[in-house]
Amino acid sequence: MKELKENIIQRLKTNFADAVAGSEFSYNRVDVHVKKETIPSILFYLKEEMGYVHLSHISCVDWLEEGEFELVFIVWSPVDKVKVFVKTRLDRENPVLENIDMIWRQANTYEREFREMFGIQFTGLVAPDEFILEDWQGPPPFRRDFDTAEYAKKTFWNRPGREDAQDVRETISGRDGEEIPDFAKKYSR
Amino acid sequence: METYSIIFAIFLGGAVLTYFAGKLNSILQDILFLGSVLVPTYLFFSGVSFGSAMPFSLEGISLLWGIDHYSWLFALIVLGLGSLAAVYAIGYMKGKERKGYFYFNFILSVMSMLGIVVSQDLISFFIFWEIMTWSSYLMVIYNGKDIQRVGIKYFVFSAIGAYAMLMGIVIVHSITHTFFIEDMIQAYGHMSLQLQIWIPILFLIAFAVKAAMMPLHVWAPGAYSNAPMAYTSLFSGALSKMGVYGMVLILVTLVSRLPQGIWFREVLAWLGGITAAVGTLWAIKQDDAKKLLAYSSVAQLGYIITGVAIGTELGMLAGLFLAVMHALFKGTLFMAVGAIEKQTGTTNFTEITGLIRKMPWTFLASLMSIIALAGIPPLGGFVGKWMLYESLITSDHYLLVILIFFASTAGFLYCYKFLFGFFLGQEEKEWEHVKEAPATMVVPMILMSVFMFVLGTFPGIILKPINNGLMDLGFVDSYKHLWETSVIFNNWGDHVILQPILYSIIAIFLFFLILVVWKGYKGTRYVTTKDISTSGEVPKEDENLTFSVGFTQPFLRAVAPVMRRQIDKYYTEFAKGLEGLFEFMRRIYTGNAQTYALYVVVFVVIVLLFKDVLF
Amino acid sequence: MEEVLYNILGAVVTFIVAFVVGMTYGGLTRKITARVQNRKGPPFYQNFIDAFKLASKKTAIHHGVMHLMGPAFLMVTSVMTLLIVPVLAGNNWFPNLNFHGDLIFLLYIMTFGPLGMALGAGQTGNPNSAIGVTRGLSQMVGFEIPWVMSLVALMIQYHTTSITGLMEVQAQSGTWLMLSSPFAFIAAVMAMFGMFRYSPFDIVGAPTELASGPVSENGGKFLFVMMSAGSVFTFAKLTLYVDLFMGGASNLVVLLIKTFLLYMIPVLYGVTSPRYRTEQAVRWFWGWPTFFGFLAIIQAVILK
Amino acid sequence: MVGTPVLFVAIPLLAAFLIPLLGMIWKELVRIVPGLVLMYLMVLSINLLNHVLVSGPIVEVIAGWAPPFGINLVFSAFSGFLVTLMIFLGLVVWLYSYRFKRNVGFEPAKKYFLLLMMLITGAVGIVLTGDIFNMFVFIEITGISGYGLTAFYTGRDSAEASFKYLMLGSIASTLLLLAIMILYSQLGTLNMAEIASKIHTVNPTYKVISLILFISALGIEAEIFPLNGWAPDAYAEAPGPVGAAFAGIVVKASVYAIIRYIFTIFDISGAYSFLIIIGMMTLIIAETAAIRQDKLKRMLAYSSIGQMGLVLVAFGFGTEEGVFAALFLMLNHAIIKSLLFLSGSYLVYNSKDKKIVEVNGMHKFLPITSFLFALGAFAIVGLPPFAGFWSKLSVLTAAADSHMLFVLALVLIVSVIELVYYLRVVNRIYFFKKGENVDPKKPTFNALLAMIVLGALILVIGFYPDVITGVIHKASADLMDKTKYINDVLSIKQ
Amino acid sequence: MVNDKHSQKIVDFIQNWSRKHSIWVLAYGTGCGAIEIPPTMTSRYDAERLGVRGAATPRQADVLMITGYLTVKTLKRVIRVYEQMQDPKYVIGFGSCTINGGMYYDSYNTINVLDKYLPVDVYINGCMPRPEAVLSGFAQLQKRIAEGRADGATQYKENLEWYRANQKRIIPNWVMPEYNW
Repeated sequence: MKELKENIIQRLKTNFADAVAGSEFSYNRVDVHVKKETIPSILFYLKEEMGYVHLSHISCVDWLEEGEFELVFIVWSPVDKVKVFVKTRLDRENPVLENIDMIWRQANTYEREFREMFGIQFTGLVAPDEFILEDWQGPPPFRRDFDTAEYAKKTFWNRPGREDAQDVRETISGRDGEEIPDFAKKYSR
Repeated sequence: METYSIIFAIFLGGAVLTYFAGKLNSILQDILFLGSVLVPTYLFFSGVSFGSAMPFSLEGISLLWGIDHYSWLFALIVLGLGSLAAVYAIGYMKGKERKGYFYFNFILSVMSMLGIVVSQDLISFFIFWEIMTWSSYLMVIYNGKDIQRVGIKYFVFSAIGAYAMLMGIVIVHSITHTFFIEDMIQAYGHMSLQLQIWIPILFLIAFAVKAAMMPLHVWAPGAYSNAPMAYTSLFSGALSKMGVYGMVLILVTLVSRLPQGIWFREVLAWLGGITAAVGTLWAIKQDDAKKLLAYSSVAQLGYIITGVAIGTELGMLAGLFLAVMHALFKGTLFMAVGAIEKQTGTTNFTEITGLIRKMPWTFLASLMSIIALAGIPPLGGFVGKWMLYESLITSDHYLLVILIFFASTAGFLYCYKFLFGFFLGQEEKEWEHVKEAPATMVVPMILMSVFMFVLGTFPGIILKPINNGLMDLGFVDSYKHLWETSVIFNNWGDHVILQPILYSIIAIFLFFLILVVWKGYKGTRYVTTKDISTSGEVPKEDENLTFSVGFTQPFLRAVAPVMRRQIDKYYTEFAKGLEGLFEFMRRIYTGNAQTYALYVVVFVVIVLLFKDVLF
Repeated sequence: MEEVLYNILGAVVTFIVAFVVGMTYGGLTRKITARVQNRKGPPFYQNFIDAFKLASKKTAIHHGVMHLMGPAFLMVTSVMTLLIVPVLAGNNWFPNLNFHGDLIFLLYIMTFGPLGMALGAGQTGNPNSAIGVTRGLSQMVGFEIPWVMSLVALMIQYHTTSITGLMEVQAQSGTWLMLSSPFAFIAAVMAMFGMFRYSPFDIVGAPTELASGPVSENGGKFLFVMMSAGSVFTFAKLTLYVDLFMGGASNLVVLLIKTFLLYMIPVLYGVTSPRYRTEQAVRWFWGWPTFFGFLAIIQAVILK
Repeated sequence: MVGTPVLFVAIPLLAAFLIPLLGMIWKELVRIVPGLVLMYLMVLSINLLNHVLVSGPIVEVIAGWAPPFGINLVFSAFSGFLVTLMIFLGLVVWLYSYRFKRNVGFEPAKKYFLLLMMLITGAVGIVLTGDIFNMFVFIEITGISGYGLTAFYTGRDSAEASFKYLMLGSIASTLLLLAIMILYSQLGTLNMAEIASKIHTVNPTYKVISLILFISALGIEAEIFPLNGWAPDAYAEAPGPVGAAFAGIVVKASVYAIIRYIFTIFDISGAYSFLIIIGMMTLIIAETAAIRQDKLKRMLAYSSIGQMGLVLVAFGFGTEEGVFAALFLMLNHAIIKSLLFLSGSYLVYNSKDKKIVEVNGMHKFLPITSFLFALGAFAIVGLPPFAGFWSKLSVLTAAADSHMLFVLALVLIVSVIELVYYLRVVNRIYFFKKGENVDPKKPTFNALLAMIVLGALILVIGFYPDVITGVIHKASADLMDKTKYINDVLSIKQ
Repeated sequence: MVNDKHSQKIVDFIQNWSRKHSIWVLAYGTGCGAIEIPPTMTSRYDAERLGVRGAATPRQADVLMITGYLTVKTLKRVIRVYEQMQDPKYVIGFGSCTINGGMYYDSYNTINVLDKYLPVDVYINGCMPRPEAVLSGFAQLQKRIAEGRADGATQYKENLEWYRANQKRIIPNWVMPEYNW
């Protein structure tokens, strides 16, 4: 297994100059860091040449402090039984990546979600504008600098005086130790 | 008898003149066309009297034209429907190409059908039969669509039928040495048993083809749906009735005198029943209104054949009454489809929806004819169906009545599909521009709907002529007059009095209409069909929610084993086999001179060798 | 003239009785269903409350003429069926229309309403309605076969096609047709499952599947009329069965007992069964019920 | 008396030889003279036919030798009817090809008209002659002009077709000569009437062999299966009017010869059923072959063969009704098939392969031609109210009256096949889109006139067949009366 | 007769009584609360004995039950369904989420207070409310109907502009058809 992983990293490194191996996490996982320009070609290479035909997942991490998004493409080979994590970093201010849904059709869905939730633009992505949020006008909600409580307060404003619902809490807490009424006993076993 | 000559001269001259008038003026052409259908109609009903005949001779063959009560009935169907369809055709053909061609063939068809009806001899009968065939064939290929398959199939089946009839005719002639139908009937009793069996079979093949009976019906769907609708109403309404006309003629005059005739009747009745069932099932499957109605025509003709084939008086009355009704409602339905085709440009259920508010009169006519077709009281279709069932039950056809009933009940599916597909369902933006058809198209439909209504309550109006006609044919049955003007009996003495039914239906209907609908109508207002409960989703303007694809799929799944067997396929296989054989035959001519020389030598040698056998 | 008025008055009384009985039966059905499911269930008059509520509900919209007329079609059929079926033999208050109740006529008039209703449902433009209608029509093709077979068996055995004729036969011989023609009765009862559309044959309404099918766009007064028509129709059909197979009834109590017993067959079968798919339902009717229909016809031919 | 039968042979023969000479004087004469000749002959034949119908046959003796020693020509109702028909068709063909020269140049036109006149001479001679060796000569004349006409378009295919025709024609000559030899050796005479009166004295074996040889020889010209290998090629490669002439003139003459041998000369009763057998074979195989053709003229050729089979069947019934039907059929076939060949050749005029697919959508460019072709197609399959129906009806009636129900059924089945392939073509003409590289050619005025005349005849006979049936009835009665023929010829004295 | 106050009162009473005992609930589950409806309806708690039963379409239903949280997206559909229902009609807010957002109080896409968008006749609190609570909610609704106080629909009509303004505030693209009942 170790040789196999070494072999994978070696192959990727020889073919893609900017590929850097990441730290080792588990026995069937290989991490590779690349530049964002390399993403389409390395994914294509993985799929067509090395048999990593299955795109398991794409995830996005918001490194707010570093000012970057990290996109993780997880691909899997049924032959090698190894997961390859291809990671890349995008500039948070202007997150643009090339569309890869011609390699895996299902990437389209992920890309739409990232576009909507993180505001990452994929060049050449053909899809309807809306994904989950209808008529959304605020900032992309999954960015860490988006204050959802504030947004909710602003948009779905509460009744004046009932913001914390203190009276309800008190009433509920006062009920502790209350006897169960008769009609309820029959059912509350 | 000048009248016949004048009538046919007007028809022929009118046809030719109408054809050429198109080069001069379109309106003149329309007027000529109407004139050459309506004037003979008027002349016929005013000038022709029963019992008088016009004898003449051609190529040494004596011919005879005349009319009796029986043929008068069919003349009524032909000319009545012909006139209405002609009026309709004016509107339908407006702005279409090949108008002259259409009018020419239309007039010739009406002429030939009238000719068939008035022919009292087999030769003119056959001539008019063939004119009818080719004029209708020319109509079938009018659209130029699918003609090598549909058109030729129609003509080949017609020709097989016609040639079978011709064979029968010449065989009869070789015995009687005249062509009069009267003489054929006279001589039939003295023929050998073999001929007594074969002659009706030969004639019935021809009539069964025209009446689209199983298994000779495969031409019908394509032909009916390919012809222009203004003609198809006549095609399905009147032209197919010519098969029924001949069938009744043969059954009553020839087969009834044959001891073995009972087998003819049983076989025919069962074939009719199977035709009805199969036609219905295939009609249910269709997504195109023309095809649906075409298969429905096949099915309806199945009922008619069953009715006339069982041969009791009630059965005959039922069959012929249904024939009249079929002419009315199927004529109307095809006209309605034509109107829709003209207004929208398509006849596919999956494309059109929600025309009811745009074409209300067409809807009304379609609704009436569908009710009549389904056999639901109080319209005329019910009377025919009732008599058919009663005749089947009282004449001990227990399983056949189940089959017919199955066909009839399953028929509701396509009846509903027709109405729903065109008129109901979501109203779409695509069809917002659609207007009601012009008056010349609507008025005939509405008129025929009125007739259907009248016949539903007073069937005696048409049952009396039918009865007279049967008497004229020499039909003998022990039960006399199983009908009155608005009462229908069976021969067990059960009866339905139609008038109070109609009145009570109307009364109750009006009561509830006023109570519920009118009151509701005042309090309610119309909302579009986009405003329906769709789990809260708002349908977009261009979104069509109408359920029209795979409309009857569940039912079809239930009957799938039956539908898998298509007669058409067997015919196609047979035709393919034949073509292969012909190809083999063609290869006899190798194109090689040596081979030909060899053929000559072989021929001479063989003939010389076998000269004692041959000479 | 007097006679006509008398008849009309009788017809109104018949209608009211049918309405009340039909509604009560409906309520009882719900109660019974609830008891079978180990519930307390609504009171037996629940259907009246529902009907009254529906009648008092505002009905503000319609989708066109056919939509408005649909309930009227249904009502006409119910009333016509009721009027043609002899409710109580020889009782002046429950007249049948001035002619013999002919069976074939009845079969056809019974389809008049559902088809009219289907047109109303069609015009609403709701896809569920159309699906429900096609299912209903398919199912009708299914159950009409055994039903007609059993009727044909009766007709050919007793040489009459009218209901009164068959009732006379029973009165003269003293035995019910369900005893003398058991196969016909079995086939007819099995067909009844489809006719009353209780589970497993409730594919038309199919609440969770089709959003109540054809009636999905009808609320308030429309639904009220349909509900009453349905109740009347139920009673009319039950009476028809009683007339055909159980010798009719000479007074109302006997009629109620007989109809109730008959009605319980599909109801009790229904509460213990899940729902069929359409083609399964259709094929079910073409299985055993049709077989019994054949037996009935064979018996009729032998005993004719 | 306005003329004698000998003119029918002499004048066209003379004209044929004069045509090259006249062409030297004035080129136009080449195509005017045949027309004038044919018109004259037409008038003459109608006159003679009228005369003959009233007062019995004319027997013309040539060179002063009375029968049975000299050659004689017999213009009876039967032969007169056929001669009139042939001359009429010749006239139509001439009219149709009047403008031929303009398209093909002078030299070929000269040859064409020369050969056409020879063809007519030969055919008319076959019908008129009363001498079997003389008939052989005329058959050779017909055959040679036929070979020439087949090779008229001097291409590879034409030459091949012509060669096939020539080859089979030579076999025919050989066989015919053999047959004549046998008869002459037995009876010592060549006169038909003489042979007919003495035939019962001949040894049956010689008689039968002689008849078989006659039928085989003439069957090659009359397109009987399996002797008709030349026919499809010849029809397809020859010019359209020549096809019409073959179908209307040559074949008719050959059939006449066969019929004359069987009905008048020989007294073998089995020959009738033999006629039916070969007729049915020809009919069935030709029609089934026709349905699979992809070239228009070839299809028409097979159809023509089939029709001749039907004619033989009708003769084979041996009754007067049958003969009437056969003659009526010959008449209709001559008219209709000529019309089909004439109009059909314009439908595929400029196409390379003359395929059926190339008639697609022609009705827009050639409306009248297309209409006439459709009319002809409808008529030849026997749809009423066109001419073909009446003849088909007579054939069927004759069959039924002879109790040959099997033949009746087969004829009808074959009719359906015939219907199919004609309808396919008509559908193509009217309802298909025109092919891209097809360049329709408008028919010339006289060609159109010729076709319209034929079309009008179809309609006239269709609507009122009585115009012609009287003559045919007399002609058929004439053929049936064998003793009268013998008496008429042998009673002639110098 | 209609104008007669007393008879009107009687009619009202009967109508209210029938409405009270025949509550048809639209089967429209918006959130996780929908899972509490089946036990309420079936054998254990049997709401049908109170006359409560499910209705398949808004046209037939009397009561719209908002079962739990309501996202912005669902709100649009709910409003449409509510407007398709025929008078008289009632809304039951079900669970804490409809009252103040419940555990989704700070979610960016669920509304917090239902009665700003639809007139709520009865709230049932709890997260989730158990079937007993649901039944008591129905009982409360019945009481209000009998007293004639369940007039949410009337309020909605009268204050339509306010409700619309609130609705449009979170549904900017207002493409729904006009109000129809």
